[in-house]
Amino acid sequence: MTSERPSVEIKLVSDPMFLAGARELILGLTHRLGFKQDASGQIALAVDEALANVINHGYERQCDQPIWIKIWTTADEDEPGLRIHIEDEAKQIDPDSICGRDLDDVKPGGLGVHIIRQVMDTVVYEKKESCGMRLKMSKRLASDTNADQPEHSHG
Amino acid sequence: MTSERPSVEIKLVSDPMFLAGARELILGLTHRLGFKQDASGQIALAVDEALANVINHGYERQCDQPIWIKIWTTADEDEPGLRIHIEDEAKQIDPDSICGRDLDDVKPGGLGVHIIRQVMDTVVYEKKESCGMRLKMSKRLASDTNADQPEHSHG
Amino acid sequence: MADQADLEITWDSREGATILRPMGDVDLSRSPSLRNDIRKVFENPPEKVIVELSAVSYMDSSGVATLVEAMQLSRKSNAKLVLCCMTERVHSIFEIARLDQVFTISPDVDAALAE
Amino acid sequence: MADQADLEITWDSREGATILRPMGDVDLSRSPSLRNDIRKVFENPPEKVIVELSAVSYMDSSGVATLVEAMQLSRKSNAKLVLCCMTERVHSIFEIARLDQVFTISPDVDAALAE
Ligand SMILES: Nc1ncnc2c1ncn2[C@@H]1O[C@H](COP(=O)(O)OP(=O)(O)O)[C@@H](O)[C@H]1O
Ligand SMILES: Nc1ncnc2c1ncn2[C@@H]1O[C@H](COP(=O)(O)OP(=O)(O)O)[C@@H](O)[C@H]1O
Repeated sequence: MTSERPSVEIKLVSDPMFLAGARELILGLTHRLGFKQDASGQIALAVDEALANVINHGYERQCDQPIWIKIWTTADEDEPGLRIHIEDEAKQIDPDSICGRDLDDVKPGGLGVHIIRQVMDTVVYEKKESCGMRLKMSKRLASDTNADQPEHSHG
Repeated sequence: MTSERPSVEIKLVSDPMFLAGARELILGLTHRLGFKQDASGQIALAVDEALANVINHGYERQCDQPIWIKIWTTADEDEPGLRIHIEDEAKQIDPDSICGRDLDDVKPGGLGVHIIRQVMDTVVYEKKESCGMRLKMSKRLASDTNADQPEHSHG
Repeated sequence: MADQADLEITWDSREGATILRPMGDVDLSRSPSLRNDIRKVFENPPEKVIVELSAVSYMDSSGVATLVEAMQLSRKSNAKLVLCCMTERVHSIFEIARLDQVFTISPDVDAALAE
Repeated sequence: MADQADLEITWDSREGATILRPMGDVDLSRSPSLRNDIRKVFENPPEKVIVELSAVSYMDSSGVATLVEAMQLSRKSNAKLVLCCMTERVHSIFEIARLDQVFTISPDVDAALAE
């Protein structure tokens, strides 16, 4: 189904000032799809964290590089929900090297990847065919805010 | 300046269910740019009306056709604000034929174009080079909610 | 279907008036639900129809068109139509459309009942 | 510049404590403002620093990182750091990051002063 065209496709420049707009779009969309307010907020947070990582790590804070958000709503399928891809044209890295810090070792940073994995049902990082990285995430409507569930393993 | 790449570019399918997400994105972005809440709400309304018109008239309610929203933030120029283009691949019509009903002749419909012209600083409809229509709108940060100003003439 | 296409609308009856209370954004995707309910009300028109809008945070021109249609239906059936409890944001679209003087708009349900 | 890059942050002083009150979303674009102000506070560290978060409706991990840095600064200078008035949404990110037990979090400013 992710081979079909996305319902919504956003291309934005890698400037932190556009994070707010992206979050609000996700909130509006998830709300409309029937996600509860909590879950909507968490999905928006995951997208924000993913975009922030592309800006910080992928593009090393360059503010004029492209980022794509592709959204598939899977409303009429067995498992209604959302699929979201975040794509960049930054340098390619080993997907297994993308992980957060040990949560017990309290220090600034290292939380974004944890948040993404905690909030979404599935999370897979991969190298794109040509250049750049792709983060594939999904969240089913049925899966409540799964903050208490164990994290998902790498893709 | 609209020849530069847009800061944010959204491609969505012509399904009314995505209007909410588009509105929220505009709200988040305009708020972040420093527009007051009133003005943000009005710009989101104008975009909603423009998208609804593409869905209703351009695509005659087909829900799977492409619509593009292109947004340029003109933050560091003399006149900080926003430029927004809404583009479709629907049939081309004479831009001058796009106008609302006589406001004194109260009946359902015919308000969208009035709203767009009232809310935005500049509003121009045009045929795209290849196929489809383009609506070009702009709003300066300095122009307060100009609900009391006369409407702008056609482009 | 995950798509929450329908607007939630509660119905109430008070002093001979039917009170409709839509909840959520009334945009192109949701105004058909409101239109449906309004048509249903006018199948057996009461003396007065009140549309209570406190839970409508956003309305676009498709919602306004639906309410203009309600006004036409109310005239046909000699019923009174009153809108009430509008948020500021919703009121502003009535102003832009110069319909704020055309509709009877009350601050609250009690005032709407007294109209 | 139209871009409102800076977070609005008010400073207050009460019973020997410095109270910082950021207003708005604390995300990657705005957390540098908060970091700046926090560093400024610890240039002359008071006994207690309270970060009053009632006007912060959204925070991402860059905001949390800034507050973790504040905690480290407070330990270095033997000051007490208390967060208070968190909205539920902001609290949930502290839970996800398992930091809700690491920070001292009070329901309101009075409780924060009493900590
Ligand atoms: N989009 C990305 N591109 C490259 N590296 C990434 C990306 N996202 C995450 N990483 C790597 O994963 C690490 C952990 O990320 P995260 O948990 O968000 O914490 P932080 O961003 O604070 O370092 C980063 O330090 C970085 O090395
Ligand atoms: N994007 C568009 N494509 C084609 N025609 C349009 C478009 N937008 C507006 N129009 C024309 O302008 C008229 C007025 O539009 P509007 O004021 O929004 O009222 P309504 O949509 O209720 O008819 C429409 O009836 C239509 O003929």
